[in-house]
Amino acid sequence: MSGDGQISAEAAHGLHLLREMVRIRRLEERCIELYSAAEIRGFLHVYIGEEAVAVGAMQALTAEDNVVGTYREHGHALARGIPARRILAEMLGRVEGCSRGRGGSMHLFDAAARFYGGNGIVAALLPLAAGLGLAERMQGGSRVTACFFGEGAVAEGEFHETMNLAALWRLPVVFLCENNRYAMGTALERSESQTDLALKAASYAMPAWAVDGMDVEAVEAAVREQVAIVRGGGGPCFLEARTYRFRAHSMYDPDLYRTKEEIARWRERDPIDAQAARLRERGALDDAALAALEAEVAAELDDAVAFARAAPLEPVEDLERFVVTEAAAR
Amino acid sequence: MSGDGQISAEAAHGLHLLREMVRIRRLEERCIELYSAAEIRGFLHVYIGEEAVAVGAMQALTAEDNVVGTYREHGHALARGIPARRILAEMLGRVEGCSRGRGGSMHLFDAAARFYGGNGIVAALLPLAAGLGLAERMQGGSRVTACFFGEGAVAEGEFHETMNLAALWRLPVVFLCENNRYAMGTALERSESQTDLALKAASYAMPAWAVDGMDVEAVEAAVREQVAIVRGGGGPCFLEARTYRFRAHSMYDPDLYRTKEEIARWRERDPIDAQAARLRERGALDDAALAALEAEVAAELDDAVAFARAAPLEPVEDLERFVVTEAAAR
Amino acid sequence: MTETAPAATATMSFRAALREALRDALRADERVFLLGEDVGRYGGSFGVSRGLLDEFGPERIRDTPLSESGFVGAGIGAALGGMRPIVEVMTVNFSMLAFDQIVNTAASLSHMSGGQFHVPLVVRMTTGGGRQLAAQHSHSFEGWYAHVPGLRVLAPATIDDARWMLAPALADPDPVVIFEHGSLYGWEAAEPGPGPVDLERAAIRRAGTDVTLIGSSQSVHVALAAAEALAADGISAEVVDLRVLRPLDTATILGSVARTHRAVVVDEGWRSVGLSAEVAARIAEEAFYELDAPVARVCTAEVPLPYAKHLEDAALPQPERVVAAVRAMEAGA
Amino acid sequence: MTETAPAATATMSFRAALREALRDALRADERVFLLGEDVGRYGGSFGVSRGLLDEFGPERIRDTPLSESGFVGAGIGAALGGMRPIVEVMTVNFSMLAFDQIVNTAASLSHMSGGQFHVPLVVRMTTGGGRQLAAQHSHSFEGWYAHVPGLRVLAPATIDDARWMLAPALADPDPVVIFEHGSLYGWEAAEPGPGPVDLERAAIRRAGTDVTLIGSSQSVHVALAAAEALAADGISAEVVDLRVLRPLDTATILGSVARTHRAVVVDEGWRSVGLSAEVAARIAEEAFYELDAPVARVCTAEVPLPYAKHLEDAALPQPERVVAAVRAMEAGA
Ligand SMILES: Cc1ncc(C[n+]2csc(CCOP(=O)(O)OP(=O)(O)O)c2C)c(N)n1
Ligand SMILES: Cc1ncc(C[n+]2csc(CCOP(=O)(O)OP(=O)(O)O)c2C)c(N)n1
Ligand SMILES: [Mg+2]
Ligand SMILES: [Mg+2]
Repeated sequence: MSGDGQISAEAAHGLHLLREMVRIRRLEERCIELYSAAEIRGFLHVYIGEEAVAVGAMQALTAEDNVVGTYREHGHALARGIPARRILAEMLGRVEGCSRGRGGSMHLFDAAARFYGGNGIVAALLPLAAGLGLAERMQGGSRVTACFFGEGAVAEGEFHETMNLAALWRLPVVFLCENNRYAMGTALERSESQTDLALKAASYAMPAWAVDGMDVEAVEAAVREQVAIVRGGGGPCFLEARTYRFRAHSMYDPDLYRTKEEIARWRERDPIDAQAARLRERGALDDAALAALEAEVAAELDDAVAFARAAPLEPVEDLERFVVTEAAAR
Repeated sequence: MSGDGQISAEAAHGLHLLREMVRIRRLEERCIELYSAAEIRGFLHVYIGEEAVAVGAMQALTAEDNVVGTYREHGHALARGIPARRILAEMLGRVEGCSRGRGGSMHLFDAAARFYGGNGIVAALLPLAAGLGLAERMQGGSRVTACFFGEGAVAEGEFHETMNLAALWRLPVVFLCENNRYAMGTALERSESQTDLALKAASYAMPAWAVDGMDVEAVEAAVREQVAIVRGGGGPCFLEARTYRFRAHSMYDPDLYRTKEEIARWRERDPIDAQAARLRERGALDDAALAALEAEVAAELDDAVAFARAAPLEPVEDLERFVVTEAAAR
Repeated sequence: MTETAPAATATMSFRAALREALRDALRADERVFLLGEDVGRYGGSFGVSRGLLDEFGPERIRDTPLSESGFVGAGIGAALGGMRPIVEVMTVNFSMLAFDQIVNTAASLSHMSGGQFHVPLVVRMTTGGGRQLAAQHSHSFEGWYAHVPGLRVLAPATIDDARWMLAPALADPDPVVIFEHGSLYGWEAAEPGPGPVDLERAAIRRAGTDVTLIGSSQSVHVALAAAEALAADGISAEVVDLRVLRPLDTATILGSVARTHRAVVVDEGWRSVGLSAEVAARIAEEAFYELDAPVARVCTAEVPLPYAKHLEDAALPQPERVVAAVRAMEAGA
Repeated sequence: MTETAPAATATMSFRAALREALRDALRADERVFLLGEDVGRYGGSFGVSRGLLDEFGPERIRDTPLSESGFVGAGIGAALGGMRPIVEVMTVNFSMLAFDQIVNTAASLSHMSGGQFHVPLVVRMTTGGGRQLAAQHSHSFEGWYAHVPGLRVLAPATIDDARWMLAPALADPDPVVIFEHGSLYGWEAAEPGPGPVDLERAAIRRAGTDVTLIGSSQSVHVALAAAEALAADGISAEVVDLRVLRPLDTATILGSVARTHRAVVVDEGWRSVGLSAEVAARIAEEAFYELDAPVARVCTAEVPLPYAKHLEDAALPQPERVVAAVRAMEAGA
C-alpha cells in the first residue's frame, strides 16, 4: 500500500492481474469438485498452473479484438469477461450456459465477447484464426485476433499451413503457443525433433520469441509488444509462453508420464504465488488484502455455482435448434 | 574420346547420364504426340527440363532402395529401370502396362523396381516414404527410401508432419524436393512466406541444402552425399534441387502465368545440352556419338510405342480384380 | 459432354454459367471473394475463374498455397469475420484434406455455440469421373457431405442451376457445398433463363408415367439418355434431378414415385453406403405401398476408378445399364 | 455400460479383451507394432494399451506426435515395407485428418497398381457418443469407411469379438479399420471363448420370430435391450449384429428378415446417407416381397451431438425408440 492509502495505477494493475488469476484458479477448483460430484461430465481440462498466460495476454487486447482458444479454455473465457455464471451453467449443461449447454467445458463460446471457442480438434482453430485475420484485413479494420493453442499443435500440419498463410498474407494474428511441455502424456522432446518452437515460426519469416509463461507481467509485456507489431501492420507474430500444467491432462488422465518431483519443481513457480510475492515486495499486497480478494472471488463463485445449479435445461423439443441458423438470426 | 579409343569410366558414366536424360526427354516427346493423337488421355504431366534431377539421383541408389514419386514421374520410372514398353503400355491403358492400365500416367508402379508410384495427391506420398523408412529401420535393413516431390508440397501440412516424424525417428529417407518454381500456375514466392526451403528442413534439425538441378553431375554428387549420411545412420536429409519445367503443367494448362522470356532463359540451361557440352569439352562426345545415341533411343522408343499399341486390354470382366488382394498374391 | 462451338441460337457453357454467377456475386457484394489453388493467375484448374483476376484483382481472386485444410479453415474464419468467402477446392478427392474443417468446424459451429456463430461459407468443388483421371481424381464423395447436419449440399446439373445456384448459396447463413461435375464444364446448351432458382426442391427434368429415374449432376444426363432410349421402346420414364443433396427433397421424389410406382436411382458414387442408398431407403420407407417393384440402383462399380477407358466406362453408370435395370424391373413385375 | 467389479464367474472387460488381443498379436509376430498418440507412456487415451509399453518397449509401442495424417501414412508405408502396423487414431472424429491417406492411398493402392502393392494395415479407432463429449468427440462415421472399396471395416460388439477380431484383421493383406465404441470399453462380461471368430459373417445375437433388429457396435446392445422390453410384451425380436460393416453380410440379414418379415435398423450414425440407409436399402431391394412393412430406422438425430445429458440422450438411439418403432410397425400392419 502506498503511503497515503491510495494505490498507484501500477499497483492496481498488478492486483488486477493477481485477482484474475485467482478467479480462474478458484473457478477450476470448483469445476473439479463439481466433476467429482458428477455435476459436470464429459472431458474437463483444467488450466491450473497456466493462468498467467491467458491473464497476461488478455490485458493486451481490446474488447473489439477476437479471441480463439482450445478445449482448455476456461481461463481464457473468464479472463475475456464471460461471467463465471455462464461458464459454470454451460458446464452443467444449462440453457443459460454460454453455449446453451450444447458445448460443455470444451466448447465455451460468446459472440458478444468475440470469443470463438472452445475448439476441440487440436490445431483446427489455427486456420480459423487466420481467417478472422483475413476478414479483418480485407475489411480494413484494426482488430487483432489472438489465437491460443498448445505446443502439441505444432506437430499438426494445420499449424504449418496456417503459419505460412498468415505470414504470406500478413494477417493481423498473434499466435500464442502455450508450451506446457506435454500434449496429454507426450513430452515435447518426444514429439518434436527440434524443440525450439520459435525456430519453426522463424522458418515462415515471422517475428517469434519466447516468454516466461509463469510471470504474468512478462506475458503481458510480450503480448503488448506483439499486438503493437501486428496492429501496426507488421504481420503476424508468434509467442511461445513457457508454462506448465499442475494437474493431469483431463479428469481421465492417470498422469503416469511425469514425476512428482517435476510437478513439485514447477509448483514452486506457481504464477499466483509469484505475482502475490511481487506485489507484497512492492508493498501493494498484504495478508488482509489477499484474504479480502479471496473472499470476493469465493462469493462470486458461490453465486455462480448457485446460478448454474438453478438454471433451467433446454427443453428436449429444442434439440434440433441451431443446426442451421434460425430465421430470427438471419 | 581418349587417345587409345577406350573411354574412361568417368566418361562412360557421363555418357550414361546423358543417355538417361535423352531417353526421358524423347519418351515424353512421344507421350505428347500420343496425347495429341488421343491415344493417351487423362492428365499428362511431363518432366521436360527437369531430367537431371531424377537421373542424377537414381545413380546414388541401389536396386534394393525404395523410390517414391509424384504424378510427374515418367522420368523417375524410366531412370529407375522400368522399361519404356511398360510405361507406354500403361499410358495407353493396356494390361501390359506397369500398373495393368489401371493407373495411367499419374500412377506408374513397379514392385520389382521398388517403385512406389506415381502418387496423385500432392504431399500424400511423404508420410508413405517415412513409413517405408520406418519399416526398414525396425527391420534393421540398410535400404534408403528416396522420396521425390515438388516444391508446392512444402505448403501442405503433410510435408511438415513427415519432416518431423522422419527427423524424430531418424528414418532412412532422402527427401528430394524438385523446386521447379511453380505449383501449377503459382510461383513459389506467391505461396511461401519464406522461399528458402532448406530453412524449413533445418527447423526440424535435418541436414538440408540446395543443388543446381540443371546439372546432372551436381545432383548425383549431392544425392550420393545425402544417401551416405542416411545409410550411415545419420537420419533423414533434405535436398532442394533447383530446376524448371520447360512445358506447361499438364496438357490442359494454358501456361498464362509466366513469360516466354523466363522460359527461354531457363531453356538456355537445358540439362541435356549442358551435359552434352560438358562431355564434348572432356572429349567424351562428338556429333557422331550423339547421333548414335539419339538413334538408339529412337529405336528403343519406336519399339516401345509399337509394343504398347499392340498390347491387349484388360478384359472388362476383370474390372473388379485387385480391389482387394487376390488369393494367389496372399 | 464435349465443348462444342456455339450454335446459331444463343448458348452458354456450364463453365461460363458458373463464371457468370461468380462475376455477379463479386460485383454485387464486396464481402464476396474467391480463394483457392490457382483460381487467379492460372485461371482456375478447370478454367471456371478465368478472367476474374483481371476484373477483381488478387485480393478478391485469391490464389492460395497448396494447403487445403488451411485455406478452407481460413474461409471459415473469414465467414465468421463478416466476409462471404467462396472457397474452391480443386476436386472432392483433395477435399478429404479439409474434411475435418468442414465437418468438425464449419458444420458444427452453429449448434455447438448454441446458435451464436454462423458460417456463411460457400465451398465449390469438382467431382466425378469419366475423364480417365484414375483413382485419385475421379471419385464422387458427395454422399459424405450429404450426411452432415449443418451443411447444405448442392449439385447443379443444368446451365440454369450452374448460373443461378450461387446467389442463394451465398445468401444462406450456413455453410453450403456445391459440386460441379468435371464432365459438365464443357457442355454447351441454351442460355439460362432469368433466374432465380430455389434451393429447396428437386426438379422433374422429364415427365413420364412408367418409371422414375432419379439422379443428380452428371447422372441426370445419364438418366435423360436412358429415358430417351426407353421412350423408343414405349416406356415412359420420368427423370428427377435431386439438385439439393442435403436436405433431400423427399416430397418431389415420392410424388413422382406415387405416379410411376417404380424407381431407379442413378448415382456416380459407389453403391454401398452412398447417396443412392438414402434415396432408395427413403422411397422404400415412405412409398412402400406405392411400389410395384423394389427400387433399383445403378451406381459406379465398387472399385477405385481405373484409368483405361474401357474399364472406366464399364465402372461408371451408363444409360444402357439404366435401361437394363428398368427392363429387369418390368420383366420381374 | 459402466465398469463393474468382476463377479464370481470369470469376466473380462471389453478394454481388457482388446488389450489381450494386442498382446497376443505383438507376441506372435515381430512385424506387428502399435503406433499412435499416447499409446505408450500415457497408456492409451482410453487405456486400451496400458502396460504394453513395459512388455514390448517404445519401438513397438510407439508414441507419435499429433500428426494424424503423418502417422497413418507412416503406417501405410510401414505396411508396404513389410511390417504389420496397428495404428490407433484416438477417435473417428480426428480420423478425418487422416481420411485422405486412408481413402486415397491405403484403399486405392492395390487396384491402382494393378495388384502389385498391398497394404496390410490395421487402423483402430474409438467411435460413438453417450459420454457427453459433445460435437467434436462423439460422432459415428463408420458408414463413411464402409463406403470405400479396398477397405474391410469391423465393429466388435461383444467381448469375444473384441478379443478375437484383431488376429484375422492382421492376417488380411489389405487395410482393415476397426471401430471400438467408447461406451463399451468399461463393459465387463463373461470371459471370451477360445476363438477364432470369422470376419465374414454377421451374427444373430438373439433369436426371434416377429421382427429383426439390426445394429452394430453399441447399437447391438440398444437392440438387445429393446428386444428384452418387447419380449415382456410378447413380441419376439431377433437381433442381428453386423460385425463386419464392409463387406456387409447381406445373406445373414436377409435370412433373418425372411423369417420375421419385419426389420428395424438401429444405428448411432446420422440417418441421412448413413450406414442405416444401406442396410435398409438392401433389405428393401432384395427382400421386398418378404416384407410385411417398410423397414424402419432408428438413428441419431441429425444434430452435432450436444453436451447436455438430456439432449444427448434424446439424440441417440435408445431402446425405447426402437420399441416404439416396432410398435408403430405392428400398428401399421
Ligand atoms: C486432432 C486431435 N488429435 C488428438 C486429440 C486428443 N487430444 C486432446 S488434447 C491433446 C493434447 C494436446 O496437447 P497441447 O496441444 O500441448 O495442449 P494442452 O492440452 O497441453 O493444453 C490431445 C492429443 C484431439 N483433440 N484432436
Ligand atoms: C492435395 C492436392 N491438391 C491439389 C492438387 C492439384 N495439383 C496437381 S499438381 C499441382 C501442383 C503441384 O506443384 P509441385 O508440388 O510444385 O509439383 P510440380 O507439378 O511442379 O512438379 C496441383 C496443385 C493435387 N493433385 N493434390
Ligand atoms: Mg501442451
Ligand atoms: Mg513445382
